[in-house]
Amino acid sequence: MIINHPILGPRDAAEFVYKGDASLINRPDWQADDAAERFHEYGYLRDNSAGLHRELWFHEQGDRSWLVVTRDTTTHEITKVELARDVARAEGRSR
Amino acid sequence: MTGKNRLNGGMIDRSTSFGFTFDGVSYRGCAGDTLASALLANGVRLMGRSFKYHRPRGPMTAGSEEPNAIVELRSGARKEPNTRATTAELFDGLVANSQNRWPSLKWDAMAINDLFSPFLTAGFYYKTFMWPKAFWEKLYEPMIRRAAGLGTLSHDPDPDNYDKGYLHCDLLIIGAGPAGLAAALTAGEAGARVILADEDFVLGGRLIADTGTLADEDGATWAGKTVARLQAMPNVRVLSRSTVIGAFDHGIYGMVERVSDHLLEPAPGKPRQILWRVYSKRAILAAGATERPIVFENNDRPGIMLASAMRAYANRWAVSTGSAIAVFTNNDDGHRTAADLVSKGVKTTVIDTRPDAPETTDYETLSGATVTNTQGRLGLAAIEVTLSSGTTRSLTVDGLGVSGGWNPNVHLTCHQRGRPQWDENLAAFVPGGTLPSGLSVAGAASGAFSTHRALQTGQAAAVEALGDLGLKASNPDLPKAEDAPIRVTPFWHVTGAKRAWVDQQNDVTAKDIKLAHQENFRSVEHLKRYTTLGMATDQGKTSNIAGLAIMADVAGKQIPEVGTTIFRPPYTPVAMGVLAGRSRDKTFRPVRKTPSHYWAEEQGAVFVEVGMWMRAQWFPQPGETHWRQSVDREVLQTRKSVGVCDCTTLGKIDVQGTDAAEFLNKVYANGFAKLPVGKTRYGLMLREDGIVMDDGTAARLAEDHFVVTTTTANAVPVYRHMEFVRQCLFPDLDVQLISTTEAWAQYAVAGPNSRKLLQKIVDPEFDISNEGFPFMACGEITVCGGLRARLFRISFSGELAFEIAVPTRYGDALMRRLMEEGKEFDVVPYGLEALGVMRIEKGHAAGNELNGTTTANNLGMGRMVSKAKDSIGSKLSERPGLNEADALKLVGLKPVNPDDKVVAGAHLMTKGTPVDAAHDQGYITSACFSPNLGFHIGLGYLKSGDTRIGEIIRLVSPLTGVDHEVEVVSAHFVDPEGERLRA
Amino acid sequence: MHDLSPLTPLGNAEPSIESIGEVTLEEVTDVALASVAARLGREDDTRLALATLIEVDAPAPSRHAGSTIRAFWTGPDQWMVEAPLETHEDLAKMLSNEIGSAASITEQTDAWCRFDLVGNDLFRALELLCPADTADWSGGEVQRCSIEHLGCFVLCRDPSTVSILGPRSAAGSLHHALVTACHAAF
Amino acid sequence: MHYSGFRVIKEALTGHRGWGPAWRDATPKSHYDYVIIGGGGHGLATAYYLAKQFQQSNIAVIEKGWIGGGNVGRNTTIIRSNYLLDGNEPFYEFSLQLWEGLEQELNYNAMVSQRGIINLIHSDGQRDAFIRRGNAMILNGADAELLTTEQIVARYPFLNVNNARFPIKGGLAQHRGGTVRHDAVAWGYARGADKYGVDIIQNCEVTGFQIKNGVCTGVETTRGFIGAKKVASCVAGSSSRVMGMAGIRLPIESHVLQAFVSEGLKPLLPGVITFGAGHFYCSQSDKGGLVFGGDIDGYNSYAQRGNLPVVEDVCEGGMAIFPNLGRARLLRMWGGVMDMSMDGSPIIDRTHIDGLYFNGGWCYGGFKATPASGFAYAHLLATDTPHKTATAYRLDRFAKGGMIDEKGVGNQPNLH
Repeated sequence: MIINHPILGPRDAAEFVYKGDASLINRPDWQADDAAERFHEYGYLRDNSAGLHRELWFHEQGDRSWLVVTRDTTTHEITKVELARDVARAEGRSR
Repeated sequence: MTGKNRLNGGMIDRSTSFGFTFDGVSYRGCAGDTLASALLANGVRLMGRSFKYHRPRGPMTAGSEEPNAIVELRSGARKEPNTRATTAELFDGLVANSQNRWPSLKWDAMAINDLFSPFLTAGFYYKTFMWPKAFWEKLYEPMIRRAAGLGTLSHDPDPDNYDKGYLHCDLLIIGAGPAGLAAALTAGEAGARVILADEDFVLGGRLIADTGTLADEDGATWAGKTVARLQAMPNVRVLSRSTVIGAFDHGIYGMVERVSDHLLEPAPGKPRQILWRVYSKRAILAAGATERPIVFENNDRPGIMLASAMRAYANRWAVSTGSAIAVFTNNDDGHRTAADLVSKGVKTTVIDTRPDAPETTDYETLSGATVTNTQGRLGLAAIEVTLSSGTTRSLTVDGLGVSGGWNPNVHLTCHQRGRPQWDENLAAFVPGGTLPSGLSVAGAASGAFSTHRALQTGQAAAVEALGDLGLKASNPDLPKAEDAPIRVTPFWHVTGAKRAWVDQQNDVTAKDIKLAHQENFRSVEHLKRYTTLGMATDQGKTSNIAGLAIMADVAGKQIPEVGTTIFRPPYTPVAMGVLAGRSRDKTFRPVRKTPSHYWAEEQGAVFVEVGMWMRAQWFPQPGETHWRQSVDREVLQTRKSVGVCDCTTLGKIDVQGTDAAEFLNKVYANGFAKLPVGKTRYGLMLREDGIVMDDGTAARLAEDHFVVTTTTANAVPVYRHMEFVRQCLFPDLDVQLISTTEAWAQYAVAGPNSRKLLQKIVDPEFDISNEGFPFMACGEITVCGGLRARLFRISFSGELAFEIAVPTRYGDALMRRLMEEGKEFDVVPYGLEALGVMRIEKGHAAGNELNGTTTANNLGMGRMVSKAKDSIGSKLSERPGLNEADALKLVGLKPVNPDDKVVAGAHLMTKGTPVDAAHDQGYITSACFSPNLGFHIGLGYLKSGDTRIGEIIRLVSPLTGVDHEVEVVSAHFVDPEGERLRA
Repeated sequence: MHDLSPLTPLGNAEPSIESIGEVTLEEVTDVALASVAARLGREDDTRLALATLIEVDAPAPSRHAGSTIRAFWTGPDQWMVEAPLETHEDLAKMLSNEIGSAASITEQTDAWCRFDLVGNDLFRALELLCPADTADWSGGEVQRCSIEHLGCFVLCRDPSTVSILGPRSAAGSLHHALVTACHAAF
Repeated sequence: MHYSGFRVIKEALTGHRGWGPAWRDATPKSHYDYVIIGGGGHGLATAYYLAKQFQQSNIAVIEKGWIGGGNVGRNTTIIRSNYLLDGNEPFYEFSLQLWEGLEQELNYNAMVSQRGIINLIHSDGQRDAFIRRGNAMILNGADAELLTTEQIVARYPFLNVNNARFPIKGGLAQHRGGTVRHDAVAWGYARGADKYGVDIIQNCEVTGFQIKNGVCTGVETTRGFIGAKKVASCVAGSSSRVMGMAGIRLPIESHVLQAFVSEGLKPLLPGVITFGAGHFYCSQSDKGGLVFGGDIDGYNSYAQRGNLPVVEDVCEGGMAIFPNLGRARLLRMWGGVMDMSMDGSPIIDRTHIDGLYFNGGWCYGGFKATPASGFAYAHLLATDTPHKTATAYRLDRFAKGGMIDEKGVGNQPNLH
């Protein structure tokens, strides 16, 4: 596969290390009343969609950026690639 | 000179004659021959035996779709079983042998199977060989295995090298026939970066196998000139002997270039083959088409082959495939073969299934006729023809060409699970469904069969691709070529035929397919799996469609309703060596050497692989005959005086930034915010699921600067994890990370005299006394008169100890200096084993304890997991299952009888209980002989271990025959109070 | 001055150099390295400071630039700085003084081994080593990629000079890979 | 129809006209007691044991395509019970025992071949771990033997012991492990279930569940609604898709695992061998092909196909231990979709919806589990209590912290 790195352009997916669903960015609040339940869902339950899937890849053999890749799990077609750090900020993980 | 069946003309180089042997008999052939063409030229047509019935077989094709003529090429360590004689390029000294026969190809005892064929029908083995039960493994299966298989693989290592490489292009063109050449010409002249690849060693596809002209020259000449033109273009890379084996995601194609297979052996330093990973923006499949046979009684005898193959042997290789030949066809193309053969002076008769077959005076044509049987034991001698009138007539022929029409080579279009579509007009499957992104199809592969249409569609595909690439096409003029219409009347099999071969290599007959249908194996996938149709080394290139046709027939369906099995990579079988490339033997993975490696080699150290690293395991001294002697000495001497160990392999990560401390608070379960500058602290790192990920130390060199250490094995995953936390979870912490593992040579200097030794090399202005540099202190210093260094007062051994780090290039010199200066203390270097012994004596957890399922609680470090802050893993570590009352706890164990061993991997049992899983109490993680205590000791996890100190329990290892009593003790065997550390 | 003598990554006193066909393969040990990573919110300051040091703009992604002191891009707001070892043995400290608190500086000199390939059509060896598309590299390009399972930087100095930086501890394996690729290609 | 030596000879001599269909193609009835979703090995085995062992009737197996078309039709055919953890070992040992009697049980030759499996050891730490595992196997009633390198070389003379990057320091063997003709397992169970009246319905895809106030009463399919007292999902690879229709999120990701077969060769490998320092395992089929595989591709996928990097990685592993494989040719590669669970272990459990049951999360270990999975699932369906060997395979184990993590890599499916 080819991942079109937002900074570096097309790179062989073999340079990357896969982690999983991009929802792993949304780590729950440790002080929430239902923190235990939310951490269980965060850590263990997945949509595992057959179709568009937002997922985390680490450019280990490249610039060490974590990326959020939007990929169709039935065709492997990649429609969007973002820097995970930007996504994390956009999703309100800034302090 | 090179065989009795040689004709005039052809594309062989008669001036270069090659000697070769087949089954020990010597023959001669020409440069440009394949093994098959050379053997046919020499009158040899029996080249193999079939898989199941061991029927005599000769070549059926002239290409990579060959099911029958497969041989063991070369000999010794270079032997290549199952090699297609039809594609094996002839070279001087070639050695080939037939396979899957005994004692000889002509007299094959296993041919007895043919007589028992009524018993050996499709799936027969599922119904029998069950009685008595024990006989399967003992008798039946070994028998079957010996009979099965094809060629024999050598036991010797493959002596050749293989390379891998990466190619980039705008346009990859697969196949260099008329369509591929037209496409390459168009794209090349437009300035696109083009790769043109063809599996053959001569480019041109059917142009070099057929007669017929382009403009005013014959096809082969035009092909040759065009290839030369392309080779002259700097932006075009022409690769012959290069098979595109697979279409993978996003325009990546796998391609195998056979660099040296046409040589006796590869030139020095050169690979046998190269696996190219081709990155293409666009690709054109111009792989042509494969002629298909017609299924009739005894259609598998040597001498019966595809009509187009006969044509190729005659035109390209100047080989006559018989003295009297018949052509059995259902379409006009069969007549081209007849015409070519007749023009070469071969007596030819055409049997055309069509009542309205074209008539000519050049040869006799039997219209509306079919071949209903054949004779000849080791080769075709005669055929039986049923005429339109219904009467039968016998023809004495030694060659029979069969033409059932053509199948486009759609294989690569299916590699991403796209399914081809049925084309009524061609009576064939053409590319359809969703093609691999960026791939288009041209020429015969797309169903454009005439040379004219091949050229046109090739150019059109190139123009379209150039458009996508934003390049302007120049549309070079293409020569005028034949544009014969497709005239084919589907005719798949002669009805009533029983022992009529569909898949010739796997011996699947028409009867087998009917039986599969009868037993409800009707889905095309069931048919394939039950009969093994299309599962042979040719992947059914010549058999799948006929199989579908017969299934459709018995099911009363149309072929498309029955469906099609999709083709999978590779297009043709690929040597496993080339898929591994250089990654084999000692170079399977890189070797990482520590800074003291060369010095340790001089000391005669014994090394051990730890991940990629080579680490000194122990340093044998003269007179030491057993490794234990060396290890015991190293341990005792270190604890008595001082020892030095290279611990460079531990991961080191530089953590800087104004939020560095807060960041470490997140990734470590214990707190780091309040760690003073100049101090080091042990850190316990959890995965988010609450299980221990790694442990190490973090040294605070400045307010905004830490150096973190990881275990050797986890250096990479921990760094990756930290980047995840930094970029994805806390994107606005001001913290920067970089690995410095390789930058510093780091040595542990341990033992009561370690300070004295270091004081001799640390520059005087630095006070490393106990007061000036207490336990867990760290700092940047200089050594040996001004070399920058880092000093940490940490201890894995439990002794007064330091770790000192200098720039890696000075590591070797520093080790030599430490040994020199340490002489007065009888300093010893110690290796991984002694390190292990000392950490077990001290009760420090390591890899064996941190096995990915242990919690802080198991380690007795539950209290370290701070509840006062948010850190990775703290929440999920609170789950009840990880905090049960009888949870495993790390304890020490020592044998009740001092002579007994403690065995890592042994399980622990309460005394008096049965020895079974239900009563399992835990297991030993690490064990060693403690030279200080004089007996074996171990660390292990024991249920409620912390409350069972002093209990005598059973240590059992049925696997290694151990069962004796051990006492549960504190894991800290040596200096439990830790006084030595602080001395 | 201290009295310890260094070893090259390949374990010798002097860097190795050899000719394979038309190309030479040279172990380079006279360059100091330090990484510069901008602190959060100090990216521009870091770029400016870097620019003054290398006397041109801080290199963009996949590029390297400079004169006596050079820099190449390694990641977002992150660079590796190269300088002559003889004059910049303590490059990291010097950079800290120059750039101050705007960036995190880490010594990297001995983290890497470096081999320079010199000759024509170097892409023919490189295409057997890494996925970087080097055929039309003209100078100034840099790409981090994997060579025989090792994370390396490939820098094009000029059309006939390419530097390959790899993990120092695996210098032997990297060297072996480069030599075999050159033999296969040339 | 019963298969016997006599029958085989009779049919051979009479043109095989007497062989009937191995199983009936049934058309769906409006209601069943049990509807099993998924005509793979596990689903068919479940139906078989439900009917035979637990004397249930009115059972249907519905399959969206053709039976045996999932992972039972695309795996590397290995059976073994060399597990470490108590949650797993008794179950897989039970499965191995069922394999041992399968042909006689089914009167169908699935070619269960116990020619042994060896896991190579390359380091001292690995040996310690394998000794612990071997002991766990024995304590659970399975067989295990620690082999020396010499003993392994005696069986595999071409093993790379002299020139290896990672030296071979022995191996852990399970002699009762081996291989099975994978397709035949599906066909054998189908034929067996059919004999007990189970309806096997091909080309029937589930499009939804009928769930009324917390109770599942049937499934919507491409062939109409089918009512059922109990609906049992058994569709590993597609578990999330199917259970998603019931609004259930699972601790599962779908990943692609590639498998490979070489051209046919005369006997080379006597048993199954697994490389411990890379990703490669291999055996040789009765037909002569080397059947091998390695790691999953590592990214979520439903595409049933993989990519080159893993192909190369697997072949590197093969060449590392068997340098003579260089000139053997890879014939075919394919991909299967795995239910990769969060701890690498399966799930056989009820769901919070009454009448809806779940079997999945088999990762790449589903084939060897086929008989026990079917048996245990049938037990659960018939008695509403877990089979004694499957008590740990519960859905709530992740919330409770009862993970069964053989590899010790935690909640990241692609690492298992």
